[in-house]
Amino acid sequence: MTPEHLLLAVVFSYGTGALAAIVVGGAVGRGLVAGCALLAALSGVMLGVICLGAEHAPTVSAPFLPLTSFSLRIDGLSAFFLILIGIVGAAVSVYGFGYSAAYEGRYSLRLLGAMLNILLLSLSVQVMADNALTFLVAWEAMSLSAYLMVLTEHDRPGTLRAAHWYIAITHASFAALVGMFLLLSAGDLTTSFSAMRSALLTPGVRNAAFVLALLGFGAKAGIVPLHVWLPMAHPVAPSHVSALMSGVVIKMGIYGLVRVTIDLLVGGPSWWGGLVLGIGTVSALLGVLYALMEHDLKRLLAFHSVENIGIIFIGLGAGLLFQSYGLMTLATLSVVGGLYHTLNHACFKGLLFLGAGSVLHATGTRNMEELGGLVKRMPRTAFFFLVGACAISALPPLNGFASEWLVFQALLGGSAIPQAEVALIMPIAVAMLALTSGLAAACFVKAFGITFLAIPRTPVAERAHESPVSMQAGMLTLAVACVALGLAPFVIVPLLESSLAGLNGFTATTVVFTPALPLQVPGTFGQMSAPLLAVGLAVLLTLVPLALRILGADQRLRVGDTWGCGRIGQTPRMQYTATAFAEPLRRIFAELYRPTRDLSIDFHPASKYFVQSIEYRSEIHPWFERVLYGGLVLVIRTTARWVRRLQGGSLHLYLLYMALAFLVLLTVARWWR
Amino acid sequence: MGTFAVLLGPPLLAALLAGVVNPYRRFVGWANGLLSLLSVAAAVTLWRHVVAGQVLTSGSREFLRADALSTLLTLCVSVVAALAAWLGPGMGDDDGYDGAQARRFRIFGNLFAVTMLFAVTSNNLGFMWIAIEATTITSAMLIPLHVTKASVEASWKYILIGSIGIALAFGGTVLGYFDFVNLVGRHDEALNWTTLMASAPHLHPQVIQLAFIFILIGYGTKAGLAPMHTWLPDAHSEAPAALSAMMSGVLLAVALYAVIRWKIVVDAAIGTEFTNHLLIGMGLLSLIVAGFSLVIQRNYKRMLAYSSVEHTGLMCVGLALGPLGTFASMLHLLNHTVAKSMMFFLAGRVLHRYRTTEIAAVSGLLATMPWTGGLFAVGMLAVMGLPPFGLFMSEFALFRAGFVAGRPWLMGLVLALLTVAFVSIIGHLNRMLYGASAGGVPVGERPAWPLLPLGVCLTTLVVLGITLPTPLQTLLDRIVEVIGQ
Amino acid sequence: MDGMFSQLSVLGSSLVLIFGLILLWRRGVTAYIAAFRWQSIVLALVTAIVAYFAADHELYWVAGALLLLKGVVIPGLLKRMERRFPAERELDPYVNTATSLVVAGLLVLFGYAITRPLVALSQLPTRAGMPLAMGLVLVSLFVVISRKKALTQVVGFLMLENGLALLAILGTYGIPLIVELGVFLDVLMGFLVMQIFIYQIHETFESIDVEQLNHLRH
Amino acid sequence: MRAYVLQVTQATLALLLAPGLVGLIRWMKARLQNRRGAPMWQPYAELRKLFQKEVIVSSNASWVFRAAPFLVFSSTVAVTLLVPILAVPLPFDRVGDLLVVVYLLLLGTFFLALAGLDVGSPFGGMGASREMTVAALAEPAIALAIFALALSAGSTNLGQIVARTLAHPGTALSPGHLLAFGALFVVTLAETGRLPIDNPATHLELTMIHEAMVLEYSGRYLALIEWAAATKLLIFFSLLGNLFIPWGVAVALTPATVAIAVFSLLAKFIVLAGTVAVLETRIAKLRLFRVPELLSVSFLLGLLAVTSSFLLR
Repeated sequence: MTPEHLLLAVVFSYGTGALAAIVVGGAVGRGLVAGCALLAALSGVMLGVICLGAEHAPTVSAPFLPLTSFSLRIDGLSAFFLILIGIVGAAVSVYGFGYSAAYEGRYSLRLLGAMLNILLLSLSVQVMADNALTFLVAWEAMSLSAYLMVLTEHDRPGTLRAAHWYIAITHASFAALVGMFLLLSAGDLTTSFSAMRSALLTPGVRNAAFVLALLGFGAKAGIVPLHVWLPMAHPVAPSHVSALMSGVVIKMGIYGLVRVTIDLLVGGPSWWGGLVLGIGTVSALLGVLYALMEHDLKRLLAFHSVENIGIIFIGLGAGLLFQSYGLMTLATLSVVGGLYHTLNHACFKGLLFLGAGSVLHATGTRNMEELGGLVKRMPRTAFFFLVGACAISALPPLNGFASEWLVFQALLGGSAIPQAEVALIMPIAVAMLALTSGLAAACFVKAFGITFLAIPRTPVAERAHESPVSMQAGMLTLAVACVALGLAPFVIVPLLESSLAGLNGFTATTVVFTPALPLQVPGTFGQMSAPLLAVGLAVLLTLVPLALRILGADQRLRVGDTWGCGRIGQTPRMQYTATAFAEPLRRIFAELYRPTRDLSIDFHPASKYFVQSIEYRSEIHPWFERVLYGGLVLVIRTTARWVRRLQGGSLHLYLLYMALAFLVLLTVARWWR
Repeated sequence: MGTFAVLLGPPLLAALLAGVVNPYRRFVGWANGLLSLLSVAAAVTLWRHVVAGQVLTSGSREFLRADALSTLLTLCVSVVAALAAWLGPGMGDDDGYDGAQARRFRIFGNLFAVTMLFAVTSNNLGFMWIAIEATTITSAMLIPLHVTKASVEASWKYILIGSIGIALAFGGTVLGYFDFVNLVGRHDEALNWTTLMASAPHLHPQVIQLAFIFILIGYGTKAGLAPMHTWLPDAHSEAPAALSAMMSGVLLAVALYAVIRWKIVVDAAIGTEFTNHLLIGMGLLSLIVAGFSLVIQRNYKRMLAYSSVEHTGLMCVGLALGPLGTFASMLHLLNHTVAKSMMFFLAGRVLHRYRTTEIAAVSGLLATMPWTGGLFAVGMLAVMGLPPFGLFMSEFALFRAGFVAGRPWLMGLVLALLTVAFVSIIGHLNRMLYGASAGGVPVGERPAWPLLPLGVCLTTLVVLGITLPTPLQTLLDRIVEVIGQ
Repeated sequence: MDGMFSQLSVLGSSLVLIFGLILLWRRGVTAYIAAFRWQSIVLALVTAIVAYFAADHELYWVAGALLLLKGVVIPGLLKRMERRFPAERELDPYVNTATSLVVAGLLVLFGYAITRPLVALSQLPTRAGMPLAMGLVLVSLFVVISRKKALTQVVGFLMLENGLALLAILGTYGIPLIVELGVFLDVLMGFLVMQIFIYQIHETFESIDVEQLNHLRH
Repeated sequence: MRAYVLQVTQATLALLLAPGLVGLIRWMKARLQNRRGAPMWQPYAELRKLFQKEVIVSSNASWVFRAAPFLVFSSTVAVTLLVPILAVPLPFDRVGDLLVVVYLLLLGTFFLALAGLDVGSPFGGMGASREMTVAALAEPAIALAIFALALSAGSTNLGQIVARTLAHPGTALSPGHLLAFGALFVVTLAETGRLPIDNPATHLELTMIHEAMVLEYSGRYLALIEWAAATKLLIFFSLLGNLFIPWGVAVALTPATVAIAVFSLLAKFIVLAGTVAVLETRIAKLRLFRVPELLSVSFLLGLLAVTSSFLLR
């Protein structure tokens, strides 16, 4: 199966999937959509695996696009992202089959199915693009198909507004990318990437291109100042779409940044790495802090995407910083750490969104305050969600820990940077990263605990039922992926490493792999063996209950009532709620959140001392959202209101404009030379 | 000579037929439709000739001449005229116009088409002026097809601003002729474009600059360049859909054609720097005014009108970016004509069903009219310049030309303005497409057959977005030669 | 010989300009129509003079057409319209008379400055009149902007046409005949359309005051 | 082969000593407060009693509640296999470094908090929320302490850190090490729920954090959790002792050096237990919202440790 055949298989099956969605309706249509997407995703993974190690990168070109031509090239980096798209794509398409059944009568399933296939196709084409026009066309097709899918549930409040913010910021980033690519192609009409690599650009142009790339790709990835659309768009989209968007679509920002900064611009001055590292740290911290305050399950997960993108940016930023100082081993380590976390985040975030989707599917609500006790009613979904929660909180045997460990080692390597004041960023980044992972663990205890454990808080949660088999299959694939990625870093890291080998400046054999299981990072710092850790924990987990049984510990177990200080009944209202759980942190970080509090008490008419009802409302609006975006919208609207007055309705005014323009231009022409 | 007759004849015939058949009957409409196809065929033969390298002229004194630039415009005009003939009033039974109105549309609509065709094929700049003045008159007659306060107001503003603009353009033609007379002396073919070009390098710089200002303000008014664009939103929101399609799609292009004809002469005389600065200034002003007028917009027909002002401004900026820029802006002209005329016809159908041009009042368009709504949404995405469609390709070519011509900051500003326009339009579009469908609005696509030609328009846009057919490529290269002279 | 010819042409064009300025000074529409009529007659006279001195027979036809079209037909139609809407006086234009005269003066000066290269370049004896023609163009543009009544605006537009025709005759002894005829046809058609619209405005708005035409906004 | 045997003995020794250490601290506090106090081996008796008792599980609880004690206990035992309590070049040293240790402990806390929430009582929720807040805020301080140690030792591997400090005794007294010791000491108090942050001896819902989570446990589950908490305390004491004052840790695996290692370990434990006992009798519990200030002090100590080790490098 040569790469070309596989590529054709990918494009062909996504295409048939999209067509089938439009032509065939109902369950068969959904089946075809899911089947074709699954087939294409798997062949995408195979294509990626084949091309990951290949010496020469296979190229395909077709005279489609008018100006430059449509050319693809699958080098190591593209292959890695193809695998990422394939894994999450497969899981999402299988999950989608069951999940979209609920949309049968209400929304257009044909559009949803077609757009799912087109999104996956444009993602695959995007990572293989070899010239600017193909990249931009795939980029916009991706944004559009995702936008249309976000709009599926258009009659719900807030969907239109969220979709509008999404397409607005995505298009602004698209404009930045057009500018950047044209700056990079510097006069070469084919705008091909190979020409960009060899183009000699002045430092000024390179810096401008970098800033535009950061803005464009950062907006897509969802780094802090530009992340506003992410917590709005992902919750309103159908869950399997938000899983795909959070897992894969925002990773295109990462792919783009790596492709431009490391491949096309071949590294740059150290402030590039510093800026990316700084943005990563801020995004990670703010992402998790705002996630803690959420009690809408999918908004919480969306904010966590911002956090994890921050961690990936920390890895990339450290890589760029090391590259600018010529410490190639550390640079490779940190970029590999970043990419490894990209793959891990795609898996566990996808899993969590699918889990949230089945909760939404079963109960119809995303609000954690109305859920609870689902672990007994949806045992398998609960287990998968728990696996995802442990992975995202970077608990040892799973994949979150492996990549976060790598990023930590990269940052700890920072001491090798000659300039002391630059090296000082590293410990601060380490501290912020540690705080973020701590808060993430707290947030997911809240998310899993309040949603799944204890007593159901509403009748809706009471009547919850396990999700259909196809949805569980989707979640199972991603859970297995998380565990596998967690156990086998010593396999994944060299593969990642060879995918970077193609990019100049990154040597191939920096991370040595001894046949023994541990992941060694020679010459720098750490050594860790995930498989041995997992085996150790498993052995202990079996040994301890066995020992208790052998040593004659009492095995009797009786079910009784929870201790309620002597009260008889145990009502759901006595449980902790999500807001209560996050109250200590809200108070500690009050200056950041600036929670608005309003209390309205209406007293009993008889006397001031008796109260009929008290209503307490406290909201948290991210202040920079109000300042940054509120300001921007205000500026545009005031200019628009000012420009509108030009068309005031009076004919004389219109003629005056014409006459003034005429006189002005006459004077210009008369005294021009 | 034959092709010109086949080009200009059919619309004249159709107008005559409509004039003769007093109580309007539907066969006039069908005849008009068939005749318009004839002129499209003539335009295509012209295209074939130009691709083969011949420049067709008619008559001894080269009265009519069709070089590459004119052929592109004839193509656009004839196609849009054919669309207007098939989709205009007087074809279906209840398209909201009675017999008299349909007859009036058939007469003046065809006259409008003839004058535009004559304007783009006439070699004599004087006749070109006369033809463009005639377009103003014929189209002004059609704006108040439904006599309401708003349409009367729109037509008065249109005729007054248009006539004053055209008078100034006549001033420019006179000054150009004056410059030529002082150089060579008076003779009848003086105003022919070819003769003017022959002696262009020796023209007096000061006078030709003054003449170009008159031309730019004059024909700029007809092209809807800011600050003379004020008639455009009013005219489009009141005119019948077919007329708005012809005006927004092609009339702006014809006026731009006139400006280009004189730009070539002026460039031959004093170099491109003077005209480029002017065009970039006007283009940028149009982009700014149109971009920000779209932000708070409550009427979807005015939204389309402002989008036309924006795209014309973009074409002007493109013209000033060297040969690559000219190539991009001519491709953009073709794409914009197809896209904008399609959009106005769709807007006409929406207006006919919802009875209002208020964006807020039109909701649930996808629910009530799925096919029209779908076409409207996809067409709007095309007009905003999104990839799979031709407009994105021409805009990308334009930006590429801008960066090659060494004007990155200008391109950055243009990109930002286009993004502002995109964001506002997609907001308005969403409000129309989604949401609960307005009460009392009948669901379904009653006259479904008009959707077929509009579907064809959309497919051409997609084809232009995917590949650039070689005959079109050679046509555009020939135009770049003509303009780059 | 040339001396007499250029003096006559300059006298004629200054007369044409003066008739234009009357629009700014008087208030009644009847005065405007009379001014336009006499301006067209003088313009036809100047054309005849140029035809006589430049011995160009075609120009006689042009002078005749000018006299017939702009001297008789259009003023007649204007008179008929004016009788239909008697109450329409230019009561308070946007710019009162004093300032509009000052502005007109400035515009004529600006016209002079603009046409200096033209006069320098041209060898024809009639070149001295061109700045006056340009002045008339700018003044009539100002009239159209500052007057409120639709009828006055039409007269202002017609004066603009006169100014340009004068410019053509003085600068190039008239543009080629065919084109000249086309221009006359267009001016006539343009005027007829405006006339139809003015009747329509009167029907729908009960007055031809353009100021109330401001419903279409933004 | 002898190394593996030593590794296992080290783990069993840690498990056996842990309850005694807690008993020692309680006994010392009692003596300081002029009370006779329970004897040092009292915790052993409690554990034996609990293992004989019947387990009562709340009706609301799910399998998470039942699995949590085993997860907490096995993660803590796994950590004892990684930490250099007696000797340094141990085979399992390559399996995990200081980061793995920290995150394994976080795994234990994570599941304990979940178990607290699972029963659906307000105490469990309150305990879980406060425990996770304190754990989250302690993370940066631990990270900086690790960074400071790693800087001077060139690696986060525990064995290498101890070996390097043994090889260069001067670094043990460097300001980096001292400040890191201070930071890690405060973190120990926070992580093991000692007085200024959490009061181990009370069941008053206002002051208990760790106890609130385990309120619902009984029988052998409670025994496992108590034992794990005691082992966690021992782990932190051995980290404090061996990483910063490594003298006495056996480098060559001979019976003599191992004996010396055991005695030095006991001596360090007694000293540390004494300081903790004195500390707990002197100061009162901090209000929950004053705890972040204490943890930011330790964060500051860590940061100063890092900067000083940077400048002196």
